Amino acid sequence: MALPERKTDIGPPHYEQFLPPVIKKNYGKWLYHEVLSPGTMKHVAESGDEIYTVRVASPRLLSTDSIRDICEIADKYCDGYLRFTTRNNIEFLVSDKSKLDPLVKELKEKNYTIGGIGPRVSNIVHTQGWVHCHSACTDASGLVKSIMDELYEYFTEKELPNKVRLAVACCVNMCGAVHCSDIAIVAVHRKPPVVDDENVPKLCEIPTTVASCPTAAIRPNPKTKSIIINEERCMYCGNCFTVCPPISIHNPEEDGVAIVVGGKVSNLRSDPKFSKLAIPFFYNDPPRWPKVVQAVKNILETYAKHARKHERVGEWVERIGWERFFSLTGIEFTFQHIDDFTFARDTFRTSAAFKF
Amino acid sequence: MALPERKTDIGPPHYEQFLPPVIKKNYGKWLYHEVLSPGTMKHVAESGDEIYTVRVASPRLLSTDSIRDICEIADKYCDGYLRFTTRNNIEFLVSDKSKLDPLVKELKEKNYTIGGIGPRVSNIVHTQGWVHCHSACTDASGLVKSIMDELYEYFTEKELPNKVRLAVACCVNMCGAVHCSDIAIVAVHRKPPVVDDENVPKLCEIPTTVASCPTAAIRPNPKTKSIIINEERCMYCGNCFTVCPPISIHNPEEDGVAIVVGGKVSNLRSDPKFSKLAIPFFYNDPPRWPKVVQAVKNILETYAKHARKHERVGEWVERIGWERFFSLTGIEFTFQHIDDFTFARDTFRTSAAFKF
Amino acid sequence: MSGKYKTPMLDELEKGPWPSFVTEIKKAAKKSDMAEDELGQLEKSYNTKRGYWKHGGIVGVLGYGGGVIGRYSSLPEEFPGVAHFHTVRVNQPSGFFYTTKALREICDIWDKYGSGLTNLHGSTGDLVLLGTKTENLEAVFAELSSRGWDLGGSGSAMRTPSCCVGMARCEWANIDTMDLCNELTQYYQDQLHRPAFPYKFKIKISGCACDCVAAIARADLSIIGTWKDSIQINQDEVRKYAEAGLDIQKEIVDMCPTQCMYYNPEDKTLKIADAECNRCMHCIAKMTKALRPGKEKGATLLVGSKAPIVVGSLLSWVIVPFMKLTPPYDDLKELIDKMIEWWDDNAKPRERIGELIEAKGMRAFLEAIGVPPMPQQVKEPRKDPFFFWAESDFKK
Amino acid sequence: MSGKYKTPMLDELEKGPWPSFVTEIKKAAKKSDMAEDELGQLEKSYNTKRGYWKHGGIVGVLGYGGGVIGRYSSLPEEFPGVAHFHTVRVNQPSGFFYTTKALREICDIWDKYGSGLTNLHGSTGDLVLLGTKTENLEAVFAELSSRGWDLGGSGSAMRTPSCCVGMARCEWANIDTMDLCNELTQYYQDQLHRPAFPYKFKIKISGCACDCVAAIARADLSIIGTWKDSIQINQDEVRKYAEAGLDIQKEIVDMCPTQCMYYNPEDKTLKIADAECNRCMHCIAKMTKALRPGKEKGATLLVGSKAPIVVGSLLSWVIVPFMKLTPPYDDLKELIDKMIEWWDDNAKPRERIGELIEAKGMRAFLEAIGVPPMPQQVKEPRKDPFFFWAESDFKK
Ligand code: SRM
Ligand code: SRM
Ligand code: SRM
Ligand code: SRM
Ligand code: SF4
Ligand code: SF4
Ligand code: SF4
Ligand code: SF4
Ligand code: SF4
Ligand code: SF4
Ligand code: SF4
Ligand code: SF4
Repeated sequence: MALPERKTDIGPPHYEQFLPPVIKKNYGKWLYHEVLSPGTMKHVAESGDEIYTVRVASPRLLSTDSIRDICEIADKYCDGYLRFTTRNNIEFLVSDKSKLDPLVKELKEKNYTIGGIGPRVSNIVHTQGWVHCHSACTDASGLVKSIMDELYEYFTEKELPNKVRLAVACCVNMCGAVHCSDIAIVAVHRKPPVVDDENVPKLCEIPTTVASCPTAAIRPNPKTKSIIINEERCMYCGNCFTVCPPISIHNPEEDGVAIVVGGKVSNLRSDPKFSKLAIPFFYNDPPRWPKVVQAVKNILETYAKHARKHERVGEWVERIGWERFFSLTGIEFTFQHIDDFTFARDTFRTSAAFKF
Repeated sequence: MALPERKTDIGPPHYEQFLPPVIKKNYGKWLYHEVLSPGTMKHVAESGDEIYTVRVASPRLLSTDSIRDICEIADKYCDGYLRFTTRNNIEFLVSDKSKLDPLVKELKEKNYTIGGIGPRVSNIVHTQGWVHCHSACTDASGLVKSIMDELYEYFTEKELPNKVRLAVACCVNMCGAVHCSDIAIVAVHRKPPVVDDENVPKLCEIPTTVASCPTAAIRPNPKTKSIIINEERCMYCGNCFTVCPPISIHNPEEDGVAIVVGGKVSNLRSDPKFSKLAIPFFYNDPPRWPKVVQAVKNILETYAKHARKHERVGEWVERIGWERFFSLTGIEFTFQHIDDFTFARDTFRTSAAFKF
Repeated sequence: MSGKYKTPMLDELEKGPWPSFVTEIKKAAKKSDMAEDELGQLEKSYNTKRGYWKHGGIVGVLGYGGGVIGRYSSLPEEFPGVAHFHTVRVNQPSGFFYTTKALREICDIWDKYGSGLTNLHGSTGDLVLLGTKTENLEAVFAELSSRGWDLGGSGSAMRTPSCCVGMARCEWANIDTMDLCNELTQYYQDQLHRPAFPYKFKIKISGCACDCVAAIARADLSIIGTWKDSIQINQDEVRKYAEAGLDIQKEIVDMCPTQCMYYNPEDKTLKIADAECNRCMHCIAKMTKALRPGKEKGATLLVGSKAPIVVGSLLSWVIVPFMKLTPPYDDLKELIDKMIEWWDDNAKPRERIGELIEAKGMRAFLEAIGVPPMPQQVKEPRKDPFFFWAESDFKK
Repeated sequence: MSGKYKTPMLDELEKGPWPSFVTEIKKAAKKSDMAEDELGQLEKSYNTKRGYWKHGGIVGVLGYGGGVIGRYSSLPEEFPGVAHFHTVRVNQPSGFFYTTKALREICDIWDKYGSGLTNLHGSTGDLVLLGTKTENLEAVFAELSSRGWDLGGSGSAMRTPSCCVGMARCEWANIDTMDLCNELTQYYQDQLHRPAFPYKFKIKISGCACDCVAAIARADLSIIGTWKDSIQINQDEVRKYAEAGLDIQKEIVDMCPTQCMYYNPEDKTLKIADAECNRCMHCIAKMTKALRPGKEKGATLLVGSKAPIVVGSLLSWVIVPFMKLTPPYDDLKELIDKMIEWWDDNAKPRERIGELIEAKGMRAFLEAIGVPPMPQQVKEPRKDPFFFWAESDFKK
C-alpha cells in the first residue's frame, strides 16, 4: 500500500481548527469563571456566552482504544471538541449547557474519575519509568497509580487549603516538575556506578564523561583509556551513565525513591520555590510502594490540618519553619537533609531564632 | 629605672573589680530599663536598686589626656566607674540618682556629645584607615567624623524607626561589621594590582599567594618565579597584596569607597542579614567626602520617611523590594549591582512578581 | 494475542479507583504484540526492580535529526515485540485542543504502525506515540505529516514549545499564549528538527503569573504574561463577594504580599496602591468577578530554568521585566535569536543557557543581547564588595 | 613639640560637632613626637589619597607570638617619629568595665613608652595602644603585666574573646556573658599568646538574641543566650503599656515573626503560644516591663562567621541549638576543643573554620565534634536530590 506523500517542517496544525465555535468567538474576551463542582467549571465571556468544562482524570499512558472511547463521548456532548490540560487531565468542552448534566452522568456511569479543579490534588505529573526509559530507577506509573488510589477523594471531592501539585520522576534527570512541586517523588541511586573499562574507551568521549560529573568525581584513567570514579565524591546521580552507557548505575537492591516537598511555580503571594528534601529514601517496593504512599498521605494530611486557607505546602512550611515541619510530620531529620552541594552555605541557619 | 617584673599568661584583670557596687549586688537580677532621654537610661533591679547610664560619643581614637578628662568626670559623678560600649561609646555609670543631672550638665558644658540610646544612629564602628593600616584604601576616621557631623542630630535627638547601625571599613578585609550593617562604607580598589616580579620570589610563598585569590586570577609564573595576574578575572580585592607585599594594589587615582545597606545582626523580627551593595563607587574625596556623606544621609532619610516603626533598614527594603529601594532613593542601578561571585545565582530574580 | 504473560504484580495496579495504566497496556496488548511484550517486560521489571531498556541509539526519519527517541530492550530474545520500541514525538497543537476527528486519525495511524500506546502528553508537551520499530518510522511520519502533523523536538535542539490555555478559555491571559506558541514553533522549525545547538532549548508560555504551564521551572525561556497599569476593580462585585461571606480582609488583603490593598468594611470597597502591587495574581484569582488585570498588557521574559543535572535545578531569571507582545512578535524573535546566538557561540556541549549565564556572568549575557541592568533582574544586589569594572565604566 | 606640621586638610576635621580624632592626635602630639609625626604623615595621606604604611613585620614580646601589630612608615626619613609605630593589643576586661584608677595607670604607661594614642576599643575588643617603637615593647609589657594586664591576640591564634554587658546591666541576659568570656579567655591563654592555629579564631558572646556584641557576624564561635521554656508575662504591666498608649496589636503582635501572639483588647491581656515562639526578642524588647525570657536558660552555639575574604562574608551557623551553660563550662570547653582540633587537623593555612566546614561538608564537622543532625541547624533542607550515603547509614 503506497504511503501518502510526506511533508517536512510544516509544524503542528494551527490550533484554531480545534477550537469550539464559542471559544473562537469569545477568544480573549472571557470575563470570569465559576467552579461548579470539583470537576466542573463554567467560564463566562463578556458577551455573556458560556463554556462548561468537565475535567476527567487520565493515566496519561492511554491506549488508542481509550482515546477512541473519549472521542465518542466528546462527539456526543461536545460537538467533537476536547482538550488536555498541562497536567494531562482530559477536559470535555461543553458549549451547550443542557448537555452538561448528561455528560457528567455518562462519565460517572462509565467510571471516569471527575475532579481536579480548585483547591485539590490534581493529576500527578510524571515520567516514563520502567515502561520506557533506560535511565529509570523506579516505575513512575506504578507510583502514580498507587498514590492516586490512596488520595482519590482529594481529587474528586475533598478540599485542601490550596491546590497541591504532585510529581514523580524516575531518575534525577527529573523530566517533570519535581524540583518545584508541593510534594514529589524522585528516584535515587545509593551506590557509585560500576565502570566497564573495556567498553568505555570504545563508546564514550572521555572529556564529556569527565565533565558530566556534578561533583568532579571522575577523572581519566590514562592506563585503561577509561575513567576512574572517586567513590568518596560520587553522589550517585547517574549523569555519567547518561553520557556513557558502559557506566552502570543501576543497583536494584539499593535503588529507591526520595520525597521532596514545598515547591511551587505560581507567583501568587510568594515567589516560586524549589522543593526540598523531606525523606531521603524508601526502597523500591512494587507493585504498590505502600510506605511511600503512606508518607505522601501523611505529609498531605498534616498540611491539610495545619495550613491556613490559600497557603500552598511550601508557604505553610515556611511560615511554621522547617524544624516544625519535621516535628509535626514526625519525619526523622538525617545527615542527608543537610545540603552539601554547591549552595549548601545558604541553607545553613544563620539565626539564633528558631523553634525547638 | 628598673622595670617591674613581667608576668605572662595572666589574662585580663577579672571584671569584678571594675563593677560598681550596685551592679555587683544586683548582678543578673535586673528587672527592666527605661530610656530617659536619647543619652540616658535607668536600669531597675528586682531589689528596687537603680543604676543610671549616660552615654557619650567617642571618636574611639582617644589621647591619654582625653581619657584622663573622662576619668575625672567619672570620679566626680560615678565613684570612678565607667565602661565602654561594644560600639565604642563611653558610658558613665551613675549609682546615685542625684548626681545624674549635674553629670549631664557638666558633660554638656564641656561639649561632650550625649546620645545614641534608643531608635537612633549610634557611633560608627570603624577601622584604622590611613592612621595605622598598610592596607587602607581610604581613611576611616575622616569618613566617620564627616558623616557623624552631618547625622549629629540623629545621635543626640531625632528618633528613627529603629536603631541604625553604621560602619566604615578601610578595605575589604572589613575589620568591622560592614557586612551586616544598616548602612556601611567599604573602601574598594578598581584596578588590578601591579606585581613587582623581582621581590615576589624573595618575599612570598607562591602557593599561598595563588591560593589567596578569591577568583583564581593568579597563577605561578615559572619563568620569573613570580606570579601572573589574569586581569580579566581580578576584582581588585587586594588579598594577594595582604599575603604578598610586593604586589601593590593601591591606586590613589582610582581607589574609593562603596556604600552597602540593609544588614543587621540582631534576631528581632527577622534573621540577621548581610548588607547589599547600594552604590558601587565614590572617589576618595578628603577631607570630607561630601558626596559620600550626602548619599548616606539620603539613604537614612529615605528610610526614616518610608519605614514602619521598628523596621530596620534591611527589613524596610525587603518589605518594599530592592527595585523600590532604588526608585525611592534615586540611586542608579548598574552592572556592578548584579552579583557575579560564587553565590550569584541565588540573587537572580526567579519570579514574575516584582514592582516596576 | 492477549494472555501471553501472567502479570500478578501489574494486576495489583488494576485495583483501586484511579484509572490504571496497566489496563491501558492490556487494552493495547489485545491488538499489538509490541504492547504485549511491553507488558511482559514491565512485569519482569516489577519483579526484579529494574528496567530493561538499553541506551537509545540514533534513529529517526529522513532529513530530521530529532523527534524520535530510539529505544531497545536489553532482553530482545525474551521480549521480541519490544526489541525496538521507539517513541515518536508529535508536536501538539497550541493549548492541547483537539477535535475527535484529528485524534482518531492519529489513533488509526498508530494502531497500524505502532504499539497502540500513547502519552497524552509528554512532559514537554508533545503528543507522544509510545513504541514502534525502526522500519515503521518513515511510514508513521508520512501518514502523520500528510495529515498536517509534524514531529516535535528531541536532542540538542529547540524543543517543542508549549503554553497554557490562555485566551482560549481564561479571563486572565495578558498575552495570546496559543498564537505566540504557534508562531514561535513555526519560526523555529529548522532548529526544532535539526539539532545544532549545544544542548536542548525549551520555550514555555503562560498568560499570567499563575503560570499554568510551569514555565518558570522548566523552560530555558519562560514567557509570562503581565500588565503595567492598574488592576481593574469592579466595586459592585467586591460588595457581592463580601455579602456572600468572603472574608476580604483575611483572605485577600492580609495575604497580599506587598500589603498594598486596603479594604473598607463599612462601605465594602477595596483600594489598591497599584504602584506597590507586584502583580502576583492572588487577589485576582480569589475575586475573579471583581478584579481584573490592567489594560497595558505584555510579558516578562525569564531565562534559564531546568532540572538538577549538572549544577542543580534552576528557576528562570528575569531578563526583560516587561515587553509588549504583538504579532508577528519580531522584537521577541530577534531577542531570542540573540540569546541563542550567544549561547551557541559560548557553550560547551550539554551546557544549558542558564548554566552558561551563571558561568560567564549575567553582565556578559545582558550585554550580548543588548538589555540594560535593571533592579527587577535581581532579588537583591550583591553582598560582598567584589565587583568588576569594565573600561567602559570608567568613561563617565 | 606641637606645630611642626601645617595640617589644613585635617584641620577641616576639627570643625563640626562630632568629637574629632584630629583633635585627639593633636592633643597627643603636644607630648609625643610619635603622635606628631603621625599627624604629619596623615596630612600627607589626605593630600595624596594614600596611606604610607609598610606591611607589618613580626615584632613582639618575649615568649609571645602575638599581641603586637608591627607597623613601619614607608617614609621613615620624612616622618621619623613613626618609623616604627607598632600597636599593642591589651586584653580588655569582660564587658569593657573600668575604674578610673586602672585607666589612668594605662595612660601613664602609654605616655611614657608610646604615642599617647589609643583606641577604646579595637573592633575585636582589645584596648588598643596605638603606636610605639620596637625597643619599648618589653618595657610596655612589663609595666602592663605587673599591674595585672595581659596582651590580647593577633595572628593565627585564639583572638581576644569579647561579650555584651550581659548580667551586669541588662535584664535580658540568659547567660553570664562576662563570666564566660573571662573563663574562656583564661582557659585559652596559651592559644591566645602563641599562634599555632591555621588562622585566627574568634569567640564572641551575647546574652540574648539582640546580639549586642554582633557575635553572629564576626566570631568563629558565636555564643548567644536563649531559653527553652515560656516567656514570662506580667499581665498587669501589659495593661499598663496598653493604657500608656502602646498599640500592642500593631507594634507587637503584628510584628511577631512567628505570629504566635494573641492580644485581647477587651481585657488587655496577651497570650503567647510558646512552642511556636522562636525567641526573636522583639516583643520582650518593646515591652520589657511586661515580658521576660523564660527560666530554663542556656545558649545557642553558632560557628563560622567572618569578613568577606576569601569565600565571601559568612554569618555563623547554628551547630548546637541549646546548651546549658554553668561554670566552669566544661562541656562547652570540651566541645570548643574538639572544633579547634578538627579545624587544626584539616585546614589549609589561612582557612577559617567556617570556610573549612563549607569545604568538607557540615556532616564531617558534626561527626567530628559528636553533634547529631538537627533541623535547627538549617534554614531548609537541601533541594537537589544529590546526597551521600555513608556505610553507617546502610546499617539500619
Ligand atoms: C487547565 C489548566 C491550564 C491548561 O492550559 O491546561 C489550568 C487552568 C486554570 N488555572 Fe491553573 N491550570 C493548570 C495548571 C496549573 C499549573 C501548572 C502545573 O500544575 O503544573 C499551575 C502552577 C502550580 C504551582 O504553582 O505549582 C497552576 C496554578 C494556578 C493558580 C495558582 C494557585 C496558587 O495559589 O498557587 C491558579 C489560581 C487559583 O487557583 O486560585 C490557577 C487558576 C486556574 C484557572 C482558574 C484559570 C481560569 O480562570 O481559567 C483555571 C482552572 C482552575 C483549576 O483547574 O482549578 N492556576 N495551574 C491547567 C490544569 C492542570 C490540571 O489538570 O490540574
Ligand atoms: C551597651 C550595649 C551593649 C554593650 O555591651 O556595650 C547595648 C545595650 C543595649 N541594647 Fe543593644 N547594645 C549594644 C550594641 C548592640 C548591637 C551591636 C552593634 O551595634 O554592633 C546590636 C545589634 C545591631 C544589629 O542588629 O545590627 C544591638 C541590638 C539591640 C537591639 C535590637 C534592635 C533591633 O530591633 O534590631 C535591642 C532591642 C531594642 O532596641 O529594642 C537592643 C537593646 C539594648 C538594651 C536596651 C538592653 C538592655 O536592656 O539594657 C541596652 C540599651 C539600649 C540602647 O543602647 O538603645 N540592642 N545592640 C551596646 C551599645 C552600643 C552603642 O554604643 O550604641
Ligand atoms: C518523554 C519525557 C518524559 C515523559 O514521560 O513525559 C522525557 C523523557 C526523557 N528525557 Fe526528559 N523527558 C521529558 C521532558 C523533560 C522535562 C520537562 C519539560 O520539558 O518540561 C525535563 C525537565 C526540564 C529540563 O529540560 O531541564 C527533562 C529533563 C531531562 C534531562 C535533564 C536535562 C538537564 O539539563 O538537566 C535529560 C538528560 C539528557 O538530556 O541527557 C532528559 C533525558 C530524557 C531521555 C531522553 C533519557 C535520556 O537520558 O536520554 C528520556 C527518554 C525516555 C524515553 O525513553 O521515553 N530529560 N525532560 C518528556 C518529553 C516528552 C515530550 O516531548 O513532551
Ligand atoms: C585593629 C583592628 C581594626 C580596628 O581599627 O579596630 C584590625 C586591624 C587589622 N586587621 Fe582586622 N582588625 C580588627 C578587627 C577585625 C575584625 C572584627 C572583629 O574581630 O570583630 C574583622 C572581621 C571579622 C573576621 O575576623 O573575619 C577583621 C578582619 C580582618 C581580616 C580578614 C580576615 C578574614 O578571614 O577574612 C584581615 C586580613 C588578615 O588577617 O590577613 C585583617 C587584618 C588586619 C590587619 C592586621 C592588617 C593585615 O592585613 O595584616 C590590621 C592591622 C591594622 C593596624 O595596623 O592597626 N582583619 N579584623 C581590629 C582589631 C583590634 C582588636 O584587637 O580589638
Ligand atoms: S526522569 Fe529519568 S528515568 Fe524518568 S523519563 Fe526522565 S530520564 Fe528517563
Ligand atoms: S554517578 Fe554522578 S556523582 Fe557519581 S560519578 Fe557519575 S556523574 Fe559523578
Ligand atoms: S579594614 Fe583593611 S585597611 Fe582597615 S584596618 Fe582592617 S585590614 Fe586595615
Ligand atoms: S586583587 Fe584579589 S582578585 Fe585581584 S589578583 Fe589579587 S587576590 Fe585576586
Ligand atoms: S497561566 Fe494565567 S492565563 Fe494561563 S491559564 Fe493559567 S491563569 Fe489563565
Ligand atoms: S496582585 Fe498580588 S500584590 Fe497585587 S494587589 Fe493583588 S494580592 Fe496584592
Ligand atoms: S545581647 Fe541581650 S543580654 Fe546582652 S546586652 Fe544586649 S540585650 Fe542585653
Ligand atoms: S520573642 Fe519574637 S517570636 Fe517570640 S513571641 Fe516575642 S515577638 Fe514572637
